[in-house]
Amino acid sequence: MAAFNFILSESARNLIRNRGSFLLSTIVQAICLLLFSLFVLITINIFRFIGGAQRRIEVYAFLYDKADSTSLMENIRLLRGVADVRYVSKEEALAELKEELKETTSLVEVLGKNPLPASFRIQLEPGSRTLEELERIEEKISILPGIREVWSGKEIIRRLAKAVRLVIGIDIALLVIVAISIVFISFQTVESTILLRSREIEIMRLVGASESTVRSPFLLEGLVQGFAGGIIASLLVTAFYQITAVQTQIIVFPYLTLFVTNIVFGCILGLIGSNIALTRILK
Amino acid sequence: MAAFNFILSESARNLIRNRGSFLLSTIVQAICLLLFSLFVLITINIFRFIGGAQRRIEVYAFLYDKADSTSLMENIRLLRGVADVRYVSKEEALAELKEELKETTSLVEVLGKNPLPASFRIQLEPGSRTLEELERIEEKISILPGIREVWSGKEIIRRLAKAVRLVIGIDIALLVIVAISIVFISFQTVESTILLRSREIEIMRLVGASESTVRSPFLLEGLVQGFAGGIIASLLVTAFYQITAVQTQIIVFPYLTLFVTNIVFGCILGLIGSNIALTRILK
Amino acid sequence: MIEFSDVSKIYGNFWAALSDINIKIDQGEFVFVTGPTGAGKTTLLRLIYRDELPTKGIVKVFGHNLTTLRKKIIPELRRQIGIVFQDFKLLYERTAYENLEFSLRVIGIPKSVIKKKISDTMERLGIGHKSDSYPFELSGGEQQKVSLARALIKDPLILLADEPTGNIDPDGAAEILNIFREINYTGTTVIMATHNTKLAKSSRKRCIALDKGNLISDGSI
Amino acid sequence: MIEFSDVSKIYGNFWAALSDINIKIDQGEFVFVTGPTGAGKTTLLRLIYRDELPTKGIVKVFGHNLTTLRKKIIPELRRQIGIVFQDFKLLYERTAYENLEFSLRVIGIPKSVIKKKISDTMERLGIGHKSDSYPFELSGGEQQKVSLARALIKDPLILLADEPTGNIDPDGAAEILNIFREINYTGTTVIMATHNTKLAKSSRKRCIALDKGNLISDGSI
Ligand SMILES: Nc1ncnc2c1ncn2[C@@H]1O[C@H](COP(=O)(O)OP(=O)(O)OP(=O)(O)O)[C@@H](O)[C@H]1O
Ligand SMILES: Nc1ncnc2c1ncn2[C@@H]1O[C@H](COP(=O)(O)OP(=O)(O)OP(=O)(O)O)[C@@H](O)[C@H]1O
Ligand SMILES: [Mg+2]
Ligand SMILES: [Mg+2]
Repeated sequence: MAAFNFILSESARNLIRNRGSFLLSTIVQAICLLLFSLFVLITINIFRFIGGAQRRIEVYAFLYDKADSTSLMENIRLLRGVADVRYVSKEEALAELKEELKETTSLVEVLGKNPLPASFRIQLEPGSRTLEELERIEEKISILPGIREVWSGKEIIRRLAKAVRLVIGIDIALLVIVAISIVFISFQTVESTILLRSREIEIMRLVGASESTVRSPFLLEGLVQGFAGGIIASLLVTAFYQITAVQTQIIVFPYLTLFVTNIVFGCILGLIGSNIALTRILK
Repeated sequence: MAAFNFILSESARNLIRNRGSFLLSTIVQAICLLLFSLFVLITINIFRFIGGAQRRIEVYAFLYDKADSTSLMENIRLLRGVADVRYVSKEEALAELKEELKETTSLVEVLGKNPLPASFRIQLEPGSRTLEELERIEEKISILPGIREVWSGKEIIRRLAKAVRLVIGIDIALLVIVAISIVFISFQTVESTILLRSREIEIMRLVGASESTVRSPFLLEGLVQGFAGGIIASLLVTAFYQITAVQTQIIVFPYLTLFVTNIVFGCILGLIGSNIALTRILK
Repeated sequence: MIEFSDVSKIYGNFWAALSDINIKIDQGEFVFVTGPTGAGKTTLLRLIYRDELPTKGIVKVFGHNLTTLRKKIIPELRRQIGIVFQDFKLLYERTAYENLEFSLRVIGIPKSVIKKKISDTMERLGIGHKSDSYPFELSGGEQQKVSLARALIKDPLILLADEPTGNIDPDGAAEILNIFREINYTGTTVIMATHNTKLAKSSRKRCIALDKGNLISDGSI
Repeated sequence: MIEFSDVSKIYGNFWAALSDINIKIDQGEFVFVTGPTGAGKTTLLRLIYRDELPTKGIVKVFGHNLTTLRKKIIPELRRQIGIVFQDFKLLYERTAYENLEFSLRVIGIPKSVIKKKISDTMERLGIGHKSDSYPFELSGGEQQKVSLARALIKDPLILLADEPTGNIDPDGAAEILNIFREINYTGTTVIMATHNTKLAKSSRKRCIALDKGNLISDGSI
């Protein structure tokens, strides 16, 4: 197409003429994308934390001092949903406590006798880390002879499930808001360019320009803007990565994925926005 | 001025014609102001916390079991910078520890004898809550006979001073950034309105409109935009207030001040931005 | 080549800018369209380059019925038609040269081949020394000549000129009429709308006279 | 009232649009400015309403030297001058009525008193039925008449008309000239630029002829 060069130079002309509002819109788009990236980041890390917490769920079964730990352990191990059972003796329990209370060593040392009970630490199979399963298993164990008390993290499970629902909800809402914002911003910028150039468009058409020649510069403008917004967001994410993840190494940071996603996302939404502007104004 | 009505209707016309970019710019301005408000909020609360922490600074002086607490107390009370001295006996110290370790009551109960020393809790006068003063007083006390050890929150003071400097630095930086952004955005919007209306302006001048009639609608546009941005930011702050402060009641929230500040700030910066645009484009 | 059959154009449901026009213009003809202000001259031309559609009747150009012409074909139609607009329609932010360049590049003609063509056309109309001037730096007549140059430069099959001498002095107008005659000799159909009845008369060409949207005479006068 | 003393206007450092012009126009005169395209007619008018400043020499209007006139006074000067622009300078986004209204309200005349004035002026020019039309809905001549109405409506002390009949047919042009004569009788100074030398001649008024920026004759012809 011989007009390709022409379209490119026209687009450049547009951008230079509108550089102020182009800059403004690009920055806003970048901020939107950055916001989204940060939230994706938070989500990923929350899920990782939740996964870790679920994996660490244990049921504690405390024994009477005289209970027959070996046969009890066998019984528990046979229960459906139980992955592993570990016996913690009275002495081990005390050692654990000492460990936990590090700062008050002197207190622990003056203890005359050991008041702590022996216990089983019961780990569950992945499929059984739900509220209903936990209640079933807890009940089964508590009626066994020699078991003084059963304690499980039911409350934790309940809260985790709630957290997951909340995070997913916020994520979807934010995705929609960010997407709409970016489309709106592209639409807005391209629309005002079209209005500013409406005379030029009229004349182009009158001298015989094809529809694609008329439209391409505007589509390109939306694309470039989305792309620029994506690049800026990606650079900010990179800066953030350098500051946080590299130094602290606590959080998961799928940094390259975010980089690419921002740009692709920006381009697509930019195109959609300018397309809407074109179909709305240029009948 | 007979043209006043005219200026008003022209401004309204401008706003309606540019409603898209007006909306966009207003939202961006609102976000800037909101950001600023939140930071002011954080600052206020950090300062309150720092103030509280400073007020609570105490020097602990631990006594040998046989020390003469009454005369020691007299001596310490006479030191320059000391506001108040409180004697905490061995029994009181144990009671305090019991209180702090709430969850492990059983452990404390089984203690045979009391291993904790008696101590003085020394409060300082406001002017002496600095690093140098603290060191001086600490030294003076530690050479008194019967004092086993002196402990003061030197490190805390050092950190607090650092935090204060940091917060003030960030605050000023943010204030400058937000102010520049808002001025830039107003400038941008008004500039593009002027460009869009340059033909109208030319004609206005040719038919004899005074400079103030030509300029006022644009100044008004900047003002309205700053005002709108301020209002939106204030509403968001209010929403935030309802969610956080009212429910939790932990943080200080000078909510009315922020509300007014946002609006005034928005108006002034909006006017400055449109004024720059006017003097730059309309020679 | 151009055929109006019972064409009426009614703006806004009641204002008849043209009523029941029947005309036929053959390839290579030279036709004046005359009439006072508001007679419908510009409207007639706009129907030919499909800027407006007739409210009633059929307009045929190059054998195409413009009412049913597919939208994608419109640009191709317009590439064959050179138009001098009554209000010039120059791009304000481009120089005279760039205005001509724009109109050629927009239809896909590469930059390399158009330079000479532009300077030739501008010389011919006597505005070669103004090629780097922006429209606001040109006098009314000079702007009109740039608009004229833009229509001529693409060697159109049909030239539509709407009041092309309204801002040009009598001598200049005669020169332009000569240029029109020249390109008419090479086979281009020329249709010129003007209120300057005297000019039209003196040229002894076919003359379509309109008044208030009605065809009141058609033929040489 | 209007006085040019050794006035030259040079655009872009080398293009002399006007060279050493000396003229004096008294209150109540009726003056034509004639000359071919690019002669400097529009430039001459623009110097009078201080749209441009002379490169050399002095232009005096109402006794003010325009070069040293304080910027704040310019609007007051222009309020006394009605201008018909060669390119009309209508606001595209307002109807004919609103265009007139705008030009009055901008100079502080309240809405209530202008309604009758506008419709009277439009009737007088024969465009009363077009008052709700936007410029793009008007024919070239109708637009020119709106521009004319805008200049007349403020009862100016000086009327500057730049090619005010370029888009209007001979009969219409004669009518407009009559209107100019009428307002000239009431004391308004009328200066009309045109390339229509015949029209100027037939009216037996003072005629300032320009060519390539030079004054080649001044007086009735
Ligand atoms: N888009 C439109 N909407 C409504 N009316 C219109 C429109 N375009 C033209 N008209 C009206 O149609 C009539 C004919 O207009 P046209 O422009 O064809 O006249 P013309 O013969 O070219 O006149 P002129 O010599 O003044 O240019 C005029 O009265 C005009 O007001
Ligand atoms: N702003 C400008 N910058 C540079 N040159 C200019 C400018 N304005 C006018 N000119 C040039 O000055 C000369 C006189 O222009 P002017 O508009 O006065 O002519 P005119 O007599 O009104 O012609 P016409 O009858 O075509 O309107 C022209 O050659 C024009 O190109
Ligand atoms: Mg016309
Ligand atoms: Mg002129």
